[in-house]
Amino acid sequence: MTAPGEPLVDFHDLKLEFPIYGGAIQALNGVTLNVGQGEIVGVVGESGCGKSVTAMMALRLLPEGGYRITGGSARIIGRDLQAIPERDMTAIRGRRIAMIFQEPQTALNPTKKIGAQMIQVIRRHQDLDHDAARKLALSLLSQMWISEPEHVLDAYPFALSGGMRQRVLIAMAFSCEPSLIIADEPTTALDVTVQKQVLLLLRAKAKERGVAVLLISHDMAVVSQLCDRVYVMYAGQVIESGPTRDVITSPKHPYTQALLAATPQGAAPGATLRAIAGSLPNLVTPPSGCLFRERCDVAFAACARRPALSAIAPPATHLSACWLTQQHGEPAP
Amino acid sequence: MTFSDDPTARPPTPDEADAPDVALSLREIEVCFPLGQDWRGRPKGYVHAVNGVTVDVLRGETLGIVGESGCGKSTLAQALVGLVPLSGGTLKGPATHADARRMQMIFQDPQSSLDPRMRVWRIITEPLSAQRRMSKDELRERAGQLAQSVGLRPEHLDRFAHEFSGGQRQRIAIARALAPDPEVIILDEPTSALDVSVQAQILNLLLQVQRERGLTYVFISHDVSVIHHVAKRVAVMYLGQIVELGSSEAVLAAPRHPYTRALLDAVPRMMRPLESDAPIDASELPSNRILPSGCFFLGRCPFATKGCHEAQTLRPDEGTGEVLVRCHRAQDLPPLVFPPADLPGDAPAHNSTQKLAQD
Amino acid sequence: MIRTHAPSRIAKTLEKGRYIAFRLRQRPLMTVGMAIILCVVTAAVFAPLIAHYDPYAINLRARLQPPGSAHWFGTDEVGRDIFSRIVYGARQSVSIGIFVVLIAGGVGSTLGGLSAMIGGWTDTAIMRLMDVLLSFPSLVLIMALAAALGPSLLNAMLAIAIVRIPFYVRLARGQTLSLRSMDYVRAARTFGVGNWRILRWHIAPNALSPIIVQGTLDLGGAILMASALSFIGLGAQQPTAEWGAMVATGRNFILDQWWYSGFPGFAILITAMGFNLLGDGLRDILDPKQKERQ
Amino acid sequence: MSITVIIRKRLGFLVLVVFGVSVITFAISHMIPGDPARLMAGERADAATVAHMRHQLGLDLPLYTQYFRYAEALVHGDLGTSIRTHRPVLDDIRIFFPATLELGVVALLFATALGVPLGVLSAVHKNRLIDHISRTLAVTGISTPAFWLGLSAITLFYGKLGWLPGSGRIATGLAPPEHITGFYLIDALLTGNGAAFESALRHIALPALTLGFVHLGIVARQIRSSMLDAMGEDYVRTARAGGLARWTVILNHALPNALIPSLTVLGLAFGDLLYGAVLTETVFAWPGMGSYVVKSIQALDFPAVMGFTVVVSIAYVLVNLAVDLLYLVLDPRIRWRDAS
Amino acid sequence: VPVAHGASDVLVIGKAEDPRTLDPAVTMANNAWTVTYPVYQRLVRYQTKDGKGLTTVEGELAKSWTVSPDGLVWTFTLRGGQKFDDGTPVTAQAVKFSFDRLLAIKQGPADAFPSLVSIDASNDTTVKFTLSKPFAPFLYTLANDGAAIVNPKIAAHAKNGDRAQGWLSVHSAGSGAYRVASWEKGQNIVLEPNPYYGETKPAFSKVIFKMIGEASARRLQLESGDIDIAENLPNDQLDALQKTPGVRVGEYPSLSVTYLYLNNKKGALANRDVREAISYAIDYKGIIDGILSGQAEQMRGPIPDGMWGHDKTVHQFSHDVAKAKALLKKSGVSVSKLGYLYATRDPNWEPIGLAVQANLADIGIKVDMENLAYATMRDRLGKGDFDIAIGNWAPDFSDPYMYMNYWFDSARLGLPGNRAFYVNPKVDKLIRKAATLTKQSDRLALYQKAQKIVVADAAYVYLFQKNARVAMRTNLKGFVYNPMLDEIYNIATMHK
Ligand SMILES: Nc1ncnc2c1ncn2[C@@H]1O[C@H](COP(=O)(O)OP(=O)(O)OP(=O)(O)O)[C@@H](O)[C@H]1O
Ligand SMILES: Nc1ncnc2c1ncn2[C@@H]1O[C@H](COP(=O)(O)OP(=O)(O)OP(=O)(O)O)[C@@H](O)[C@H]1O
Ligand SMILES: [Mg+2]
Ligand SMILES: [Mg+2]
Ligand code: NI
Repeated sequence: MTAPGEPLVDFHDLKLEFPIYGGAIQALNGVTLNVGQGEIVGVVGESGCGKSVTAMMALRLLPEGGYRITGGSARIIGRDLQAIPERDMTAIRGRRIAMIFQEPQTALNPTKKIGAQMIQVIRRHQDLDHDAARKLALSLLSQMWISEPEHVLDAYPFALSGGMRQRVLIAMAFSCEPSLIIADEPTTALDVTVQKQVLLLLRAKAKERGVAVLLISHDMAVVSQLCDRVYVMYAGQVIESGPTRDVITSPKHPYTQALLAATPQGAAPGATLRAIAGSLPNLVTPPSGCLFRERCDVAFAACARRPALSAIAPPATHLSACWLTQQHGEPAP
Repeated sequence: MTFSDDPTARPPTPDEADAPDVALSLREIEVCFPLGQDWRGRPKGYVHAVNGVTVDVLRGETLGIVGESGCGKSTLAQALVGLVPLSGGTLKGPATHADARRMQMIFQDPQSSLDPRMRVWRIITEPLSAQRRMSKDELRERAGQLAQSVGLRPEHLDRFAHEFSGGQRQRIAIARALAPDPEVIILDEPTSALDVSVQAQILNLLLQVQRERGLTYVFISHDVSVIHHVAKRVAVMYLGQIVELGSSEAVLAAPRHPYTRALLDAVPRMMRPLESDAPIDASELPSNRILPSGCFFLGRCPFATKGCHEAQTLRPDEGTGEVLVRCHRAQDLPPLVFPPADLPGDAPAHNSTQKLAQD
Repeated sequence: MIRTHAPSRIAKTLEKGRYIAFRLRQRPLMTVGMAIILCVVTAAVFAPLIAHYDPYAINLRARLQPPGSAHWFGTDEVGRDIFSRIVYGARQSVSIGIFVVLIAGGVGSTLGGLSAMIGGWTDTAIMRLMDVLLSFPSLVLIMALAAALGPSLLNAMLAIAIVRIPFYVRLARGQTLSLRSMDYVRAARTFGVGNWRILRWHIAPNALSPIIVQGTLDLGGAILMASALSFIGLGAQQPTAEWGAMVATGRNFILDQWWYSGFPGFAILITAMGFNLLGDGLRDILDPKQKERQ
Repeated sequence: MSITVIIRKRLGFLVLVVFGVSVITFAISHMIPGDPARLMAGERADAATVAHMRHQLGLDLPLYTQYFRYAEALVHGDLGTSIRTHRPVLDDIRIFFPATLELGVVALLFATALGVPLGVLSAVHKNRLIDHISRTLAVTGISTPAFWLGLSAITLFYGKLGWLPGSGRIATGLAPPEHITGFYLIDALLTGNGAAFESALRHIALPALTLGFVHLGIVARQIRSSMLDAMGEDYVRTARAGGLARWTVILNHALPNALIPSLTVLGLAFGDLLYGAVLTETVFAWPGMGSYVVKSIQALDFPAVMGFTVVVSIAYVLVNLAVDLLYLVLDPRIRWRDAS
Repeated sequence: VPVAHGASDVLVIGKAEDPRTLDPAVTMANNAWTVTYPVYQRLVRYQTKDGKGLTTVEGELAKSWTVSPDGLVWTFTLRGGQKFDDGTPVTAQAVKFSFDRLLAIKQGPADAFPSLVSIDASNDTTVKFTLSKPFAPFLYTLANDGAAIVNPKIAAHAKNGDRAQGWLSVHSAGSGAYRVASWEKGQNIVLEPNPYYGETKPAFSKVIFKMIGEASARRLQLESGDIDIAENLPNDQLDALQKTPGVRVGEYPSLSVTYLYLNNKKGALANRDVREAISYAIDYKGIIDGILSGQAEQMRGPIPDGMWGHDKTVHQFSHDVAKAKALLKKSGVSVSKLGYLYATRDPNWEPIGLAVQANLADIGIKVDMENLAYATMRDRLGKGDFDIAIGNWAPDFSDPYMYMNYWFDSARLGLPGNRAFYVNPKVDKLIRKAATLTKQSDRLALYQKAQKIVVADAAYVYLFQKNARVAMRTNLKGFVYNPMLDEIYNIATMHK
């Protein structure tokens, strides 16, 4: 059991790569991230910056043998992630930490009824007979504001709309009363109207049951609306983190700033947007030093070394990985 | 510019396409797809994707189209360029005649819209070589010019599409669309597949070439802020119909149609806490197999009353008259106003960094 | 971001070679397959240099010799050297395979592509015809055709090719249909590119790889089928050195002269395996679903 | 509702196939050199006898009339009289078809029982040693000339080792079980004839293994590739994230979905089995349709060959119907699509 | 437990394939005769003396017979006491019924009775045959399988006027020692004793013909004792079997010959010199030693050794390449390519073809081998659409007529017998005359004269008459080989 106050997920400067021909995709280049009990924490970043890898790593769902951890540490519910035997891991998945995926179209087995899939997961972790599990599934569905839960239980996934499926997945995630739910872009595939419903639902349930949520999104606005704290990732590194309001209203890392400035939201119609030049670095040969250096318009000599994520100013809630925000323009010890 | 190269075409009547500033005139456009086949080869039913769209696209403007997934935006776009046949209505205007150069399209997915086995210069000049014979040198030269105008370098011309990032690929697609010197470009979610940082580059580029060439855009997106940024006028679509049409300032700041209101209300806004006061409504876009008889939005509308069982027409909003709304109660609804922007347009200045960078 | 300074051509070629070597090391089975095919093709091309006996010279005094230093694989019932016949037989097998695949693949893919592009009644008619062909017992069709046209290797090959056509028609049609809805094909349509040109420029090159995979796999299948035909006497005729025919005559000697049918049978097995392994490997590499993520 | 739709569709297809197949066979039969009348009348018969015979067989009529006569008889379930055996073709087929079907079913059972686990293992251990071994086995199966394998198997298991009988369906002198289904194994079980069952099982072993070995490869290869696809699907990840054990996920989630695309291949493979039986049966003296049709073709026995092709293509269509119905069971998406 | 294995009252014979039909009025195949011959009786049968089968005949159903001086009327008196397998006695009416049926069906077996016009049964034991013109071998033809006497009751099984052909094709209705008990198609035919058989009760309570397609499998089963006799084994297998304990390979000079048809009416082969050149080019000894393990004898003229009419003085071709070349040159015809037509029905045909190919290559003639299904091959033979083809010939009755009149009569061009399409009016006259005379010495003279002419014309290439080789278990006793009865076993008098 997790000691009170101990983070459910605690990654420190985690580095991870996928070996490929002639090298490795350095997917994570220093992820420092933690989620405390009952918190709603967001991770934002552009496509390919390692958000899903981080999420998958938290449940160790990455292809076995297909990746290497090259640095840092990773703990979940107080245990060293790498040391947990696979048996225990399956007991943790779904029970202690549950996950919701991006594509509700494909995240459910198309040839099994919703009920069967839910019941299977429920009975995996709870000592319930089939009927009791079904009852639980029913009540979970009705808590998801689904008006005909019986009907949904007996339906196949393809017979439901995307929003409905995502609600089923959320119900499944809540089914075993986990301490943490990792939601990897749960609404990206949905329309804004449906997205709003799903997000509201997720938040309401989480608050109601004191479940922590790690919400992954590429949409700054979504994260800003929902999360207490936020992590901004770039090229596999957490480059800024802090309370949402601080990060959004006074971003410190040049990347976060540029990202916020690049959104048309808030820009004058028709005006030239402040685009970030270039594109994401190739993760097989990431730039040495600061990962954002090549695209940064304020890069300078010190950027040839990679800055660590460190506090900008006390009380050390707002952190950034940029030499400019660090006290002396020198790498921290 | 003349409107009709086609001698058999009926001379345009003044009230329709003849107005000199109209690039495209859509009248009651309908598109249905046959669904399945019974044993005699007759369709079992129809998907009513577009159900009577009437709008004029003015020369040089950007008409934005928003709406939720499946409401028929892409189908409309494809109908405009002739990729799917119209089941009803007429499409007129200088850009609609046999000469395919007049209207070009840019697709959402820059990956699949470029042939993976063609070199970039071939891709860019494909519309030209399809029109008439041109020597390889001529084509390459044209490709070079076009590439430059979208920010590609000459050495890129001999590569294949998969060697580029998403943003670069979209640049190639834009260059290709520009090749035949079109008047109108239909953009079907051109930046949806791109990251925010790259989206900005592409939006800038699109606006820049529009200015340079006086292009007319029909810009489809589900992202209200993108539409707000690029389009002067916006059409909101629902179930294959336009439910609200007007200047984007007016429509996006103070939506009148209940659907537009719901849509805009749901758009995530920076640092605006998610409101959960409105009752959670689980309904989604109704099936377009069998169209509802009255107002299409009836089933989901929180303001529905008796009159809503009748089919609605697109009528000028009584207040200002410049916005068209497909709702007879538009005036009766409580006002809903969104501030133009939630955050200052520019990110906070980063003065200290500027200084340091110059060291 | 793409690299701005292209590496020199030599370096590029070297890099490519190293990459291919890497991929092959990752797929040992495919490498084995390629090695086998290389051997078979070499045998076929340089048969006169490899075989030290005339494969057709009969020597009734040296009948049914067991494998030994004079005759590596022994001799057959009229004293011909089996090793030489197997080496020459590679010519038959390889050319049968290539012929069948070229004919079936060429005709089938063209038909399938056209069928999908034209659509409507033509499409229905072609596909129904193919359905009928598919449900036709293939071996009977082959045997009947061979009987009708007279037994000969050419007729057997033609018959096999005809039987294989529906597979390519289906494959090419499916490919065309899916490519036809790709955005780049739709884009081409908006430029006013016609059906033919779309077929030639966009669809043919992109549909090629699955067809090539199918073709490679079929090479093995065609060799097997042709040998089966020869086995029942409808394929290659004496004295042609053809593996299936050798197994067929060798079957009467299998109890005492195992080498007679043993070696040609093994040759068929190995060759078919070579093409199958290569085809499997190619499919893995070209299958977009199984492509490694970059 | 949707079952009837599928059945109606397949039956319509059946009519088309039987028509097409009979036309093609008819055409080919008449292209083949060789005079059935002469064959029927005997080698040394004089011209008048042959002419008489030709008239009797209706061979002097125009081709299309001949076809119509054939088709008319076909509709009434009459496949004509065999030139070779002088018996109604249908009677011959009734004797030989169950033997082939029995061989095919046993071979397919063997191929599936071994091929599916092999394919699954292969996919689960992709690019590991197990994968290489099972793929080699699969490719060997696909690449082995069945006739050669059969010959070698007889030589080894019957000739050298004496473990299994080398030919026939049942021991000489042992009366076959009473004809109920025509499947010796089933009939022996139904009549409680233990000796016949054992003998029939021993006799079917070698040919079925030979025939099955080839298809084992096809099955394993197909299962491997669809398993790989299925295991990459999101729902597998969902199941794992739900805490299900690895093999539960593989067998309970991935495999059923992987079986769906494999079904078509299995259906085709079964069709192939029926034709592939031709070679195996020849080698093993298995008294089935395969040896029957080979002999019929060699004897230019057109009615028999036509009867065979028509019956086998009907069987093919029926197998496909079965596959369609199985799809219906396995893949709810189809049920749903048809229902709405 | 399988019954057959080693049981002393069961005989198992391994055959290559099912007979097509068991109707004696239809079948012409030795493969079927194996079954039908012991099942039926005939008026006369071949004699056996000192355990050796002779080509002369003795009465079987007939006690005695007379022939009218003009040779046109044959009168037989039946022995009586013989019964069909349902107990019906064999009467003169049954004989008449059988022959009427045979003539009406008019298939292969009827060919042996070209001039038979009527059969009369004046009483139960007397039957009279009337011929339209004298036919010397008539008596011998009555020992043929086709002359079997069938039970008239089968008429009840007739369907659509087929004279019970359908029924009889899978059943038997004879008065022989055995009757057909069952036939599992493609598997086996089981014979059981005829309970009403009029002579010594046979030793086997069951005779099983087992169909084993693969020669090697047949041999294996013989070796293991699963079967007692294995038919149709290739020479090399028989050589190997000779060394197998428990198996005996009997070798008997037979009247079955293998020869090449040279198409006398086509192309270069129409030239006598070319045909002669070819006859000289063939390496007879090489073929016999190399392909037949020496188990054959080169032919000398068309009539084989062992058949009366064989002429020790007629010219025998030898392997003489020089002479062949000279003849070819003399002919003035240029022959570049000839086809060799064969089927896989006889495993020797292919290696012989290869030898012929090699031999003719020596004199500059290229030979293309064409392997056809036997039925197709016969069709081509019938149409004369070939250059060289190979064939085996075995006599249906023991008379030189079987060779001379079939092979050379221009009225039998093609399949009926003259497969070389040889036309020579002089020969026609000689052999037709010989067929009608009743005195053997007169006939001999005519046949010898004709033989000289046809050998000089090199109409065929006379390869060899081969030994019949029968492989059986050593514990099987009492087998008598008769050169007239190839593939037919005296199962009624054998025992273990
Ligand atoms: N199994 C894997 N093998 C190899 N590379 C991988 C694997 N999974 C992820 N990657 C790589 O790791 C990087 C990070 O991927 P990730 O999926 O975490 O991005 P993301 O931030 O979730 O992006 P998106 O917003 O597109 O979901 C990418 O470059 C990706 O190609
Ligand atoms: N070729 C087609 N055949 C049948 N139905 C189609 C076809 N194309 C589109 N549709 C249907 O038409 C409707 C409108 O589709 P369309 O792609 O135009 O929507 P959209 O507004 O572009 O949605 P999105 O935002 O998801 O791109 C949908 O219900 C879709 O299923
Ligand atoms: Mg992701
Ligand atoms: Mg769309
Ligand atoms: Ni920096």
